[in-house]
Amino acid sequence: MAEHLFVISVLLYATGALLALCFFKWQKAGNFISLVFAAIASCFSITTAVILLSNGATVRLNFSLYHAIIKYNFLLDPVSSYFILAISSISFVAAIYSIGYTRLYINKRDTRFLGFLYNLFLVSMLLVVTANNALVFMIVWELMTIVSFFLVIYEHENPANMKAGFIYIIMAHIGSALLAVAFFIMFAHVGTWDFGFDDFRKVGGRMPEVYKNVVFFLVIIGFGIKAGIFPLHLWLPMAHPAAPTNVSMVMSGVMIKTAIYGFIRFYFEFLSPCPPWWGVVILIIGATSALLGILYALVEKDIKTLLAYSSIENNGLIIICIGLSMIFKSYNLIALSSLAMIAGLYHLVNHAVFKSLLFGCAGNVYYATHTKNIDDLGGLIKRMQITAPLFLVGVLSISAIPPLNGFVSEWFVFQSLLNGFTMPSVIIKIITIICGAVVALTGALVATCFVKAFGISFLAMPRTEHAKHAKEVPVVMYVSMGLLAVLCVFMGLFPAKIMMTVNHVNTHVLGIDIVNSLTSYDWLQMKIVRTNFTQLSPKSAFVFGLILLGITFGALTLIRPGFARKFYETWTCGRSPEPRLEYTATAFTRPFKTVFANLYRPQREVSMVYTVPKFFVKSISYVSEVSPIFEKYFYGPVSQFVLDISNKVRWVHTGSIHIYLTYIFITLIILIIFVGK
Amino acid sequence: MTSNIILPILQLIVIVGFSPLVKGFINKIEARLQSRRGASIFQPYYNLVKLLQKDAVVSETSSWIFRATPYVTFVSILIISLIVPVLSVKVPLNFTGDIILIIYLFALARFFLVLSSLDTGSAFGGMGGSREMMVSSMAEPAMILSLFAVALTADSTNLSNITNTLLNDSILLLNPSLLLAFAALGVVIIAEAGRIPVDNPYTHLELTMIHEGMLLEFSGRYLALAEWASSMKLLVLLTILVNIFLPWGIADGLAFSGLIIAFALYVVKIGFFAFVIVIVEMSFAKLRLFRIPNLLGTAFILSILAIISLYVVR
Amino acid sequence: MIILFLLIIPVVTASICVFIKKHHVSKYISIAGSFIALIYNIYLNYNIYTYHSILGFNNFFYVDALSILTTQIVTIVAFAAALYSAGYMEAELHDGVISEKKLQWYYFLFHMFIFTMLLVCVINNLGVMWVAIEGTTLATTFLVGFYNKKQHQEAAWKYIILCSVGITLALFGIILTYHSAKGVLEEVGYALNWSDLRAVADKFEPHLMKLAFLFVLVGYGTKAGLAPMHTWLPDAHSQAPSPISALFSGVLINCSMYGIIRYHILTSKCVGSEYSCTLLMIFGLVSVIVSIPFILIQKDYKRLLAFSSVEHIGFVALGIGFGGMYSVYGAVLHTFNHAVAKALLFFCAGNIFLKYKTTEMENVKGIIKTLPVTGTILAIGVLAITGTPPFNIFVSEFLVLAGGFASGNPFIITFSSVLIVCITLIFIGFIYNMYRMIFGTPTMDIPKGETSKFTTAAMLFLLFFVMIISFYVPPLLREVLRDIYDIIRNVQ
Amino acid sequence: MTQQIIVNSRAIDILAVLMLITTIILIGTSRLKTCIWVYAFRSFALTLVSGLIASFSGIHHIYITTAISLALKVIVIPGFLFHIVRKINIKKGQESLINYTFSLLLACGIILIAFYSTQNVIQFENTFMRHCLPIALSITLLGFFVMIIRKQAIAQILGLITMEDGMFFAALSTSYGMPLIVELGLFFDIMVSVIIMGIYVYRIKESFNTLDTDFLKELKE
Repeated sequence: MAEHLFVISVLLYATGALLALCFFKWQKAGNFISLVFAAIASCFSITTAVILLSNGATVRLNFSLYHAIIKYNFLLDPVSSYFILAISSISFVAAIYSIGYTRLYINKRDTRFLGFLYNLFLVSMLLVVTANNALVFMIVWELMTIVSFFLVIYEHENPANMKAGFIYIIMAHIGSALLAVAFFIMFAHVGTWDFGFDDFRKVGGRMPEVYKNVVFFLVIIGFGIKAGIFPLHLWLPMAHPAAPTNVSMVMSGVMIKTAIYGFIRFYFEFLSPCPPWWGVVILIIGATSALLGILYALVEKDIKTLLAYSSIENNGLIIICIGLSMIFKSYNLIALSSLAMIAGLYHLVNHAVFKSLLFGCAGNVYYATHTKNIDDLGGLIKRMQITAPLFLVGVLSISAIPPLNGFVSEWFVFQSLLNGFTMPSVIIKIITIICGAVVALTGALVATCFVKAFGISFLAMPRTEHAKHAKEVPVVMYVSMGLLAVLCVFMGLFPAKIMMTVNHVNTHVLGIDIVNSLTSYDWLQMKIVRTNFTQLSPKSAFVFGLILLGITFGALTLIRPGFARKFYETWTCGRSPEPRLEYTATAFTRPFKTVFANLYRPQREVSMVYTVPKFFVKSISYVSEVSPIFEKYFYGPVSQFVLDISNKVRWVHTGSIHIYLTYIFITLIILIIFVGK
Repeated sequence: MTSNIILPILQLIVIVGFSPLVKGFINKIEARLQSRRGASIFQPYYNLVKLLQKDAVVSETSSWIFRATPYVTFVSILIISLIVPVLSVKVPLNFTGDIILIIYLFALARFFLVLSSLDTGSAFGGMGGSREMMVSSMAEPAMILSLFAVALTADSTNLSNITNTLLNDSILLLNPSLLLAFAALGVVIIAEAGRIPVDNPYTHLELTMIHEGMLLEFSGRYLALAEWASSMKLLVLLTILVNIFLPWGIADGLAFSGLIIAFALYVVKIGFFAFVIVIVEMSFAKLRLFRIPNLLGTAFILSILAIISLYVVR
Repeated sequence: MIILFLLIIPVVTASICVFIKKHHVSKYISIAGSFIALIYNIYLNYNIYTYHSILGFNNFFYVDALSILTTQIVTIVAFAAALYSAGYMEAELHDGVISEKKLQWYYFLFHMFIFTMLLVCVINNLGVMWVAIEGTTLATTFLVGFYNKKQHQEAAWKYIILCSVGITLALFGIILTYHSAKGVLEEVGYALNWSDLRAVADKFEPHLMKLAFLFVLVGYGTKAGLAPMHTWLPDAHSQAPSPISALFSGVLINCSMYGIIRYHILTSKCVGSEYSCTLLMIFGLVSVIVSIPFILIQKDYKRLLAFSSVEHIGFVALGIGFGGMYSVYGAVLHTFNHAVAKALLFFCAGNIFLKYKTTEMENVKGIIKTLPVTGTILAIGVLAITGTPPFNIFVSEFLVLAGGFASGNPFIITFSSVLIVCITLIFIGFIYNMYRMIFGTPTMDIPKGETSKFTTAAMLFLLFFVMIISFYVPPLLREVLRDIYDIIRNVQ
Repeated sequence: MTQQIIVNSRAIDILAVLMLITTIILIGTSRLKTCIWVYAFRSFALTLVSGLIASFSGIHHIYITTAISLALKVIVIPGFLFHIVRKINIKKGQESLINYTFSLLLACGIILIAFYSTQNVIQFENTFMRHCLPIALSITLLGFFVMIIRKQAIAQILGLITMEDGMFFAALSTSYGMPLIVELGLFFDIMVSVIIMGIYVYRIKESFNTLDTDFLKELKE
């Protein structure tokens, strides 16, 4: 049943892709049809995932079709199904959203390829999380990369986009090369010749320690590049903004999560049991990415880049949870390991939802104003009256404000970090607690970052003409985003429902079912996990909040029945308010630039032009740049080095036939002297 | 059954009712120590009553966010006040959440305040907002860590359990980690409540103000709610401090006598801490804005030490 | 006899073409001829599929899986090239770059070239194989210098000198083999027949065979473009007309590689596979490494493609050298994949050249706008040639490397690791150089539109093979590959 | 019988040394025409060798090859080269990349290498191949060497055919020549390649108006 649905959905994606190509003349129609196909297909895959997760079943798809030496085979176990669920729900929304968003391109650019690649992109992600064979995995993994690369450079006239695309595909390719090596090493210990994951599951754990460690690091880098961990994040904040928004929505929302999938597969299935220090490494990497990611997001003015950096941060959080889970597992504290895993997976799906929501709304803003610079916006809440609240929901939930979904996963993260002190080693205890501090700081910075993002771009007065003439976007665009907003609220209020699904994954990966001990009704109780007892019921908190609001409001109206508001302009020390007086994004985060000056290395120059005699300032120009330390101190030198070397080598081809003959001659002589004997 | 009715009301009365009084008390003492007569201790109440009876003037650039903010702030503090144990270890909304929820409810209030400050489009508001965010984001790790130190000691992140545990074997209170946590939390509370040396609640000078800058555009009912919320915040924070670190005398049931004693002791403790705050405000000048991180950093270090020492002691 | 027919087809085509003046006639004839050859070769392929090896014409011809694969490659690429040259030369004629008189010779040499290559593969006598390989050089010299400008003459001169020298060296190896075979075989006339040599190779004088293999490796290696004997290759490839460059990269170097493999088999049977495998690996790795800097920093896109050929032939040598089952399987599959993909790329390059009239990369921008089809195919082809999944070359490279890692021999594992680094660097160079040409906005205003339907057809024809092998290796090919593995392992 | 073999082998040895010397002269001389003469002479020596071998080995097809090589190597090719030289009247002597003494030293080194590398191949041999194989190899390598050091296009052709002479000699001395079909193929190839090269010499002359192949440096990185 499920497998048929899955195959059907894959086929539907494929047909959608092809149909997109078929329509030469009527771009609009072709675009529409392909996207509708994508939506239907994702409905099918959603059903697949739901069916499989409802009973935690595992389905194998073995095609008798030969690829060079091996057969195509796929595996739909709870882990895959969970990721399928996340991916295809986002795909569904994104497909609908694109119907509106792609109107930006219709009859301006070739939307046939957009539709084609888009479908391909969505299906490739599905295949990545289901492939059960190293060769097939490599193929679909790279397919995903390439298709997304083409989507990134969709607007290839802009050199910046091309640069982003290059950096993206080059880094991604290096990553997959490392993954290939990892597969080869494991494969060398397997012996059989179908590069099946099942063999890796059997053999991986029993590999010699050295090889295990090598594979461990290869996998960190290989998937880490995709996950955008620091300092391998370079491509992410370039590529995500470069892509069309409906694409970057999916990239940020789910594509980078496939790396997490890879981590789970490798560290919990292939290579387990792992030594504790692996988990610690992962934990530290996650913490670093989380903190640095949000710090860079904080000072960003381009809204899409900001969101991209915040994706790095959220991935960091998820990776923290994975690392914790690994540590717990290696100390055989399975229940806690499962708790951390729940935190990670929960945050994964949360981030998928609200990040897509945010990107979508950013897309709406771009659609309406054709600018992505926050400092050019402002006052949109009056002009885009539906997009604004949706964006607000996204912002609230990404800053983990109760009662929205971000808070629940944040709560889980804290709880699992707090349980770190059950671990034997003191060092690891302290590391976990410091990670807790990092997460706390991150949370606060996220709030700041998104207060800025929402406040500056949506509130107060429009700063430019773009913003002034903004109109609300087509219906599909905010309806689809509305779905996501509803999801945010739902997943915030009824966490237990999500827990049930996550639980299947846990029971599959870790072989323990802790959900009943975690939750009764939808109060999450953590009594049994440890003596550490606490409860959380966002729903009831919300309900009481409403009640109290009602009481307050009632009391106030009792006190003054005829309450009225007078509207008057803002007091700005006597002069009439102008947009120029408003606080800008730059100004808003100025204190942080000073506090974290060591990281940002801000380069500021203020130049004033005076009137003569120089009593009055005629004009002030103020430039403030954050210097990208990773490009400056790591990537730049490396690439330069390689280029220098190759430049030095190129003199070999002097063009003189005598030299060429000499090469052959010397080769021959050397051979017959040293080898021929 | 009755408990479910009585206790919430009781707590609301205490927090909502007495928070202006605390503010008035602090002002009064401060005036006395500055050898002024100072306003009456009930002055805050008069202000609130007056403001509540007025209409409001709203900036025309602002949006519904601006108008929603006071309610959101007020209500979120109200919820918190129902989650923290005040007079009894039994807490009405115990099942809804724990310290993490509390921290993030504070975040909710702050979030909307800052949004509203940006909403008016005046530079003052933005300035206040950005500074507020900076201070809070510095304060939050320290706060969470110090609370975690407590939570780890009491094996729970749930305030009523924490209080309960610490009440039953007070020997736990005598370990160094709790003292460190206490110190850290004290600093954090001063920062969160916007008192000197972090913020100056008395002025509207753009150089010094943080919290007041955000309230600048509020008027009438909105201003009343905002002010009230801030004073409630102070009281709630003090209550948390009190009931964690000096839980003695807090009623462990709903027995009337117990509650009376608990209330008496509660007043004494709060009064004491209010006095401490006054002393601090008297003896320090307001810090420069970019010195504040150092102060909070110290608090952060203290809280880390608290947890590490916890491990060492165990 | 059936083999002889395969050889007759191109000869006949050539001799018809040389007499026909009108291009719009001769092009169809050459297409038809190469098409018949292709079909006929498939038929032969089925025979091999059943009989595994065919001896013919009192042991003058010998065809087994190895040779049939190579001929298959030759005929496929030759057909595509014939199609392509129809369109390409049409355009050149139209631009007045060349005269119809020259075209007669073009088609004559074109088919003679194909004939010599087929001869190389089907011949049994190693000496005559040598003659045939030298013949390919002679047949193509004029094609390299076809446009007869300065740089073309220079390329042609370098080509003929370097290749003849190399080939002559190879002859020495053959003489030594003959000498040692004469001692073993009683029937002297057959003493260079592969079919007989293979049986008795283990009785040869090992020192002699070692020396012989060295000379053959250097000699045929020159023709195959193994570094450091590869120096003629970028010049010739970049100066020859694109269809010819396609044939060079696609099949000519494969034919020389074929010769090397034959000797590899003999030698490894005589002195053990260690010796020749090591040499092949070293030369292969050197070729791959040498090609990197020229691919990273390159001004001329045809030279870029040429250097990538050096890399790939090196890769094949490495695969053969690794020697494990899947390495060899992958390496031989790689010859096929590389042939079709590289020919495809050279066709794209030809279209670009016709459109932009330059081979400087700086002046070429926005191909996707001016040549939509070529641009798209080029984008795919670049990914394919760099061994990016899911395309065909990835499959073979994956197999070769997997074999290398699985071999357990630390030496080979080191080689494979280095190889992966090289491949990644080459990918970077390719993507960077090529995609700047494909995308972006054209610098000068160039009319939009493809060259001609012939060229497009040719490219699609090859693209078809690229895509097929990417996802599915047909059983016929798979069986052939297994046979080849057995041959190389000396399983009788 | 053995007597005759010894005589033959002596004769062949002498011819071999003669050929080697001519090759060294080829390196030593600067005048092109002399070089061609030298080449013709060596080819003649080679023809003698094959004739001798044909006579005492009694393999008939060697006679054919002898005849062909006489015609081709001694008459046709030198004639053709002279023709070219006359056509594009080259007066001045060709200069080489390195001076003569040094190149002669190198030549000696190369000969040493040839002997050194073949010694353990020929140690089991008892025929006259013992002496001839190294000489053949050194002739080949010297021809190669000529191609490297001479800038003159025609000189490079000479070097190439010198290498081929070496090959023929090797074939003859080791194993009484290759099978006929191969030999024919070889001759065909040599002829065609020399012709083609000749044509290109013309073309290069007229477009570069020099034969100095060192000027062919358009194509480089």
